Amino acid sequence: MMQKLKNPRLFGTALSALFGYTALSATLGAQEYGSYEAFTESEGFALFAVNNLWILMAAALVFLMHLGFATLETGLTRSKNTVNVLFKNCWIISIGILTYFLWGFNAMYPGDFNGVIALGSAAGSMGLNLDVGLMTDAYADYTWWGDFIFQAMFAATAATIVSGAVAERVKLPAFMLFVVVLVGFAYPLSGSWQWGGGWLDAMGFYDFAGSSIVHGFGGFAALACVIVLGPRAGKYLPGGKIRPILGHSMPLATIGVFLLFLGWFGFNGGSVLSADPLLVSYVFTTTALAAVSGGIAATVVSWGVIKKPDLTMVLNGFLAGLVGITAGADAVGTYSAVIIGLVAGAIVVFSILMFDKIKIDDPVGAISVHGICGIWGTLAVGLFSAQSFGIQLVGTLSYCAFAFLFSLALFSLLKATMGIRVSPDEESQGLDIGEHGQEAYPDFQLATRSGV
Amino acid sequence: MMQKLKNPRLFGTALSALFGYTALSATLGAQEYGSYEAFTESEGFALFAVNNLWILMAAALVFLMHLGFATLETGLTRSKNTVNVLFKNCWIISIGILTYFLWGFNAMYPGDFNGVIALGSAAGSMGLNLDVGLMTDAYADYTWWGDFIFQAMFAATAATIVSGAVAERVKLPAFMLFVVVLVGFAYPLSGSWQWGGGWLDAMGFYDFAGSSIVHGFGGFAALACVIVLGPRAGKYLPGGKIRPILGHSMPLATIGVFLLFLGWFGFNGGSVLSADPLLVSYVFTTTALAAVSGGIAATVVSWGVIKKPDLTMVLNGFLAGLVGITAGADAVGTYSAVIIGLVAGAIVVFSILMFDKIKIDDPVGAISVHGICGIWGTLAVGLFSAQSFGIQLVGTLSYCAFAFLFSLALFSLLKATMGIRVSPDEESQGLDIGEHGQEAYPDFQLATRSGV
Amino acid sequence: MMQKLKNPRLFGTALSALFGYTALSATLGAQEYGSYEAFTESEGFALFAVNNLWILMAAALVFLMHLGFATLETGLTRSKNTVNVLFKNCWIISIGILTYFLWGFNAMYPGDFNGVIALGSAAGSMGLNLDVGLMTDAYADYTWWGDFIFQAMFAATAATIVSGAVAERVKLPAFMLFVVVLVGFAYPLSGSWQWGGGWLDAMGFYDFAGSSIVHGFGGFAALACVIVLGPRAGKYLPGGKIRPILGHSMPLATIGVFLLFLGWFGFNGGSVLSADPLLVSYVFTTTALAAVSGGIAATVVSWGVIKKPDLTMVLNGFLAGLVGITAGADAVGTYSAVIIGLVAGAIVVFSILMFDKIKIDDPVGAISVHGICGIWGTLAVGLFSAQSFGIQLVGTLSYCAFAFLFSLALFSLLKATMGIRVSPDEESQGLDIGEHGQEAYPDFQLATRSGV
Amino acid sequence: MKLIKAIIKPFKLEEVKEALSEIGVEGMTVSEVKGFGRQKGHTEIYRGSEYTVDFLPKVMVDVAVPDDLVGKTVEAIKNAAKTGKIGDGKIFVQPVEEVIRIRTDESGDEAV
Amino acid sequence: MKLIKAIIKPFKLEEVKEALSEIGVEGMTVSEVKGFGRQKGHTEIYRGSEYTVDFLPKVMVDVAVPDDLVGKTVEAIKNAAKTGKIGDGKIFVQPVEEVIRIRTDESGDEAV
Amino acid sequence: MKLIKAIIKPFKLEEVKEALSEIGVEGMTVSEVKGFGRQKGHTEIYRGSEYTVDFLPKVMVDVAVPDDLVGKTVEAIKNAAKTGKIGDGKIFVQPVEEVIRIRTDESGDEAV
Ligand SMILES: Nc1ncnc2c1ncn2[C@@H]1O[C@H](COP(=O)(O)OP(=O)(O)O)[C@@H](O)[C@H]1O
Ligand SMILES: Nc1ncnc2c1ncn2[C@@H]1O[C@H](COP(=O)(O)OP(=O)(O)O)[C@@H](O)[C@H]1O
Ligand SMILES: Nc1ncnc2c1ncn2[C@@H]1O[C@H](COP(=O)(O)OP(=O)(O)O)[C@@H](O)[C@H]1O
Repeated sequence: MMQKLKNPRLFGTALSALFGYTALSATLGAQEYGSYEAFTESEGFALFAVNNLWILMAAALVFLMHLGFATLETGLTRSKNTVNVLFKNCWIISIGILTYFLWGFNAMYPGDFNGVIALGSAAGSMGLNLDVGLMTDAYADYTWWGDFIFQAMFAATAATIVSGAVAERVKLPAFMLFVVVLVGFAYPLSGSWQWGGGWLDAMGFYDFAGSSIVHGFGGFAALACVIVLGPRAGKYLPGGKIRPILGHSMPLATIGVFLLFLGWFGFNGGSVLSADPLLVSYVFTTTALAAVSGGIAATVVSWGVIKKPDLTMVLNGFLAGLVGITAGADAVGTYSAVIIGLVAGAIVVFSILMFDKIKIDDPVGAISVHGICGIWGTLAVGLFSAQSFGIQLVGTLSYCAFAFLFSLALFSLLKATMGIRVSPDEESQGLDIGEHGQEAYPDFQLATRSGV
Repeated sequence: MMQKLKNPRLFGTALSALFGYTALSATLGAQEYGSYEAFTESEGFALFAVNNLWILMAAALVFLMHLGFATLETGLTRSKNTVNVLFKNCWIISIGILTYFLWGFNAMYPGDFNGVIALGSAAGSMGLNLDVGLMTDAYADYTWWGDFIFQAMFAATAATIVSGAVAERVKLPAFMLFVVVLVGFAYPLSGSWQWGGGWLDAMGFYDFAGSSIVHGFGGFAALACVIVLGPRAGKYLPGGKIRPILGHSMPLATIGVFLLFLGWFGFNGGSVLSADPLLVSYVFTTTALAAVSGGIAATVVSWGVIKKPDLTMVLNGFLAGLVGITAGADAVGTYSAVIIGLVAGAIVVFSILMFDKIKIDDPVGAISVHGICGIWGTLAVGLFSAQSFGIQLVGTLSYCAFAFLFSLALFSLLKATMGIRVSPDEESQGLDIGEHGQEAYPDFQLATRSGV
Repeated sequence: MMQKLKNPRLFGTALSALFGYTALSATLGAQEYGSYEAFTESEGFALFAVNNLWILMAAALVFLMHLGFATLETGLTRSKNTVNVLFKNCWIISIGILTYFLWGFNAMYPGDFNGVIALGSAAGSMGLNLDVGLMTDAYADYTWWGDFIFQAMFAATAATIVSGAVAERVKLPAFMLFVVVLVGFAYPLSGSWQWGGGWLDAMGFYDFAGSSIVHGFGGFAALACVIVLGPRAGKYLPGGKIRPILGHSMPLATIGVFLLFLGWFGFNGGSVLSADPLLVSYVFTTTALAAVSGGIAATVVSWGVIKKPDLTMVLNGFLAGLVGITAGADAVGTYSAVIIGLVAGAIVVFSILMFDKIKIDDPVGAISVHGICGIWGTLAVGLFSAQSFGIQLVGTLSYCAFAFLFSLALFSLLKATMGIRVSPDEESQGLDIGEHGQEAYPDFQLATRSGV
Repeated sequence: MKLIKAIIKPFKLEEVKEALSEIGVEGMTVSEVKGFGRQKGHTEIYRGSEYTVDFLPKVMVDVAVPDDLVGKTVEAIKNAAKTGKIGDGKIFVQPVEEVIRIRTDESGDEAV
Repeated sequence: MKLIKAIIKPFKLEEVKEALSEIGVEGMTVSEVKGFGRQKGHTEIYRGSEYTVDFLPKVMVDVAVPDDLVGKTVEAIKNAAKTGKIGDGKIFVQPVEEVIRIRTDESGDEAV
Repeated sequence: MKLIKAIIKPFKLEEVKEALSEIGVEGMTVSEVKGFGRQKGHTEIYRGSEYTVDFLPKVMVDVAVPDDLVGKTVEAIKNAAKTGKIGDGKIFVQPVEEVIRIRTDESGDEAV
């Protein structure tokens, strides 16, 4: 098998020390089966079926996160941009899965490569590579296709994060193109540094389910785009005053966050890459603890600082906790998970306020939630486990810097060529009419919020 | 065991040829256990437990599709008919499950019968039939009850499809009665032709998870009903002009489609009828690829033809891809899945435009999505696998024709007797007030859309 | 192992009599493994992995019920209290999981204790107790952590029920404090009487998944709170007239109920505490049958009594059926499940009307759905299985009385000290502005409903 | 210059707009209002309790016209909005002392 | 004939409607408006930034009455709508030159 | 006392409000309306069929001012609301015979 396991050191941290066992997968190793049928009759088949089933269920849960992102972004933006937000999210999941099929999957998990730039197999590999070994435990604890669909659902996440940050002003075709390149090329490329067994993996970096590889990456891509794009019209008034632009539906935003919370059980739990009872149940526990701790911390901090319990901050707090625990969900203790969540929930409130102060306009708080808390989560593994803090720092900065610079370059290029921002007129009228000629809520009377 | 496996030829197509193995289930065959306890201690029990668990999870996912249908239909109709739409969907799932329990399940999977008309066991069978064999792998890869609940969730789908097409004008009691007969009688009857081992199965027809049996059936039942019922008032103006009637909530419509997409992993994945790692992961892959290809094609085509990227078309495109792949999700290659999805996504846009031109008023596009793409998907199996195109044509036409004629007759009868259409006054005021005396959004001001 | 299995008599009722087998788990018993690794290589590991996976999936489904509760409550209250409703639900799930981690889990499943008052292990146990035995089938059919996360998701449910009943007028800090004590202390305490092997368990009480322990408890806690709190301003007019206060979004309410229905497959199905194919598939079947029967009964009764098919009643009917079947989902026949659901669906309509007549103002019908139908469900086990009716009566009354009296005392204390009700001005302006300084739907024009 | 305020049934707006166009009135301002009058509201039920919806949706059309067009305008609206059933609405004619077009500073009859 | 426009607090509408009924005024047209005046709006916070809601919800009641009823009508509205707190609103009395009931072509005092 | 009704573009409301404050007019009532005029609506597409949105969102500002302030007020609104592009709107000046402040029973110029 050329393909390396995604997280070869998954069992190699705190937990295995505590329980004194080595990886399940390690024992499966290289034996091959003559045919799939032979495999189905082998002793380990039932366990393989469980593991594979869990990967598929996890893929379904991660898929649901895309609905979560879509509704969260919709809820936290204005009604006049709703169709546009939903459309972008439809595009992202579509392109995410398709480009990953055509190129990304093979590029990201390339097995032997120089460790920095993976070019992937020829586009056709997915359709043709029907080697029996890929469907058995000689490959992994799940089939090649189970692997593909789970990873494909992950891939689109990075672009979704950017979507929220650039909402309400980005030109549709430019954004669509950006997504294709980001998800189709930059994400698998940098992902392979760690999950594909590249240079960061070789150095000993640890990022269980992607605090840096997915969230830090997405958050800093978002930051670059927002810098190139500028804030929404009317957000920052002359004289330093900030005029908040209110999200139009708190139920939609809340539905989004609950779905993301749910989906994260698949995101983190599935990253165990087997249904190992101990690990998956442990990861569920740390994930839930960090999420609610994030929510509680954001409640307390926003109440203390802003003087009112701000629902949108609590929602961001949940997500902050989830992003925070993503790097070390299997590697830190349960009390550490609570602390990681609490810190993330506090960080996110201050980060959002800070970005607003420096006029980085991020309607949904994506940069703070995914970027800043992604760094926090990655570093926390260095603080709360045996992992080296220094290596964690190098790893997270590598991802954030790469995403930032890549996006800065690409988005600047798009700005110079096709243009990335809708006209002021269109922005004030709303992108639904401007880009789509559609209304999201034609039956409802909308208030013009210029003071009214 | 009298009961035949649902898809006996499941392993008999492209995949098994590639991997050179025969059906898992085939090897389980006839051995019986003295008691359930004996079975739980048998060697195959863990595998049986996985398989059964997956069928149950798949049933839960298909259940969720009903929420998807409900929100999609709500989003694509006017706010004044919202309560009515939601109420109909509550009714459909209720009646779907109950009639399937009382009669449908036994009628649809009748084992030995004349192959055309299944009358089913006596109503009581479900409650009484507690033969141990039905709970073991002597029956299938899952228990009799697992089988029932999975199939019952499917059953209601056909009626849900009709619901969308007749929305905003159908009289509630007539529709409720129609649903009882369609789901309780016509669907199990025709379903048994194939999945019950009837004449189409004998002929060699292949419809993996129901492009024809469920979707074609529902779509053409919908077409018949719309013909009998007529278009919504004000949709088709004298002089051939079409006045679009706008759906009132794009977020609800989008939530609906994402939930349907998610549920389809259960719809198709569960139709493997076991947790077979290769097949289920493969079906997840083809399902996702076809769905996103449908979305992408609809994006491109609607942008090209209508000149704007129309969100509702993209949403329909996803569903078109999903319906398209349903017949052959386990039997076609991954690139074929992409092509099937692309074609379905293009077809659905043109089909919706075409039906509007011939004044078939279908608020949600159900006829195009389920009916037309159901035919396409069924035929595609003939194009992209070793399956005979001719037999696929016969099969799909049989289902569509039966559903169309049955519904035409039944709905005409209801029209002649109790009446199927609300009064023009009620239609203009909305069915929420007319049929239910309720408002869906009492706090919000609604715009009278007669131009304003 | 100190920890007792949650439902030791799970296999001891109707079903085992029919199938003549004893508990799976019983045979697993006491054997211990030297290390987790040894366990992973043991024969039963694959089955353990399935069972554990199902408990985790069930936990995820029960988590989703919290979104269901949140959207249901949002839909059935006014738009001006939406942020407040959503915020409360975020708090409940957060506190529910955290307090259960710190104290509740160990208090509720205490193993050896005096049977009445469980004080639980020291707060730290969760983080430290990493005994290998707790991760193997020497503990249960799932790991200690799987157990924790599943039970933790349950715990918050009781408070969520109260949330709906006191909505639109309760002071936020008081409610937040109430939740902490109810979920953190009263629920695990009384839960241990049965599920912890306490006095009710010893007496032979049977409550499969918590008709009394969770729903009766929550419903009667809600009743006490509503009595102390009083009705919403303007609900009961002088002269005995009732002025209904309309819920503001029927789609949100419907989404909530469908999600709850879905989640209940985990709530009941997970309470099998293993993936036992027979039991879980059977529980799925009875759960679905009771739910739809409840919906059908509520449709018929509301149409008959109120003269219009009332969507909100149908939604409550589904939930009534679900609460009703919860106590006996594994112990009653399928036809009994239908009858239990039908009766519950009828009861709930009359109960809602009755509570309105005696001026108990419960915006979402929580007292009727969870309290009254919780009692019905518990008693129904005495009617439709071999279980003693008398003991069922004692058990359900114990839970309802305890919850009622505890909440009455606590909420009265809060009333006397910090105050439990917002000012009339705030109530009329809405709690969103009053408690949170936020608007849920700033873009939409809201109708002042004082007649308009 | 007069301001004609017509309160009509919402579904008649399209016809009224066309009737006005035909007589050369090309501008108007419309608002959604609720009317209370001889036409009684309806009684609805929510969770078993009755309530009355007293105020019915109406549309108010404001049209400013030169004095000489008042009769024709009223007539046009009346004919277009009439269904003969209760609740058809009212037309009020009010004096306007000055009219200004903001864009051009024009005033008087040229401004409309 | 006069048109009385009363801008009142929304929750007073019910009482104003009843007060008008009592003096025999049985028709009115109501619209939801936003008012700006001495009564100041409130300051809210969204994600840490403050904003002011300047315009407060009010209801505008338009009632056309014959000249002789004007005094009584104004009095009735005033009494019903008063809370004594800032923001109670205003009543404007405007001339109406003609009133027509669309359904019957009646005009003048009979039309209301 | 006059009632000035200004129909303006919604995003100009803030500026109009400030312009009025500057000349000492501290009260106004605002409603959301739809306007039809020379400024044409836009054509949209839904599922392949075209439709026209004829009525464009406008804001109507009602300000009652003493007679001597009318000129200044009209001027202030006009300047603040002007963009020079079609659809800027109109200002109507109407007579008001009486004004009452509900809270205090004050009437006439003191009431506004
Ligand atoms: N006195 C009035 N002042 C203002 N508006 C009125 C008055 N009377 C009626 N209206 C408006 O006219 C509408 C129709 O009046 P109504 O009495 O119901 O029927 P009709 O116009 O057929 O006499 C009412 O809904 C209300 O909006
Ligand atoms: N000059 C004005 N023209 C039009 N409407 C006004 C004027 N002044 C006040 N209003 C309306 O009356 C309402 C109440 O006025 P306000 O000054 O707040 O309190 P009060 O009526 O107690 O003096 C305002 O919200 C506004 O709708
Ligand atoms: N005759 C009229 N009566 C009432 N309102 C009018 C009239 N003409 C125009 N309006 C209002 O003024 C707005 C602007 O008018 P329009 O003709 O589009 O542009 P402009 O004000 O630049 O001439 C319209 O949208 C409408 O609300």
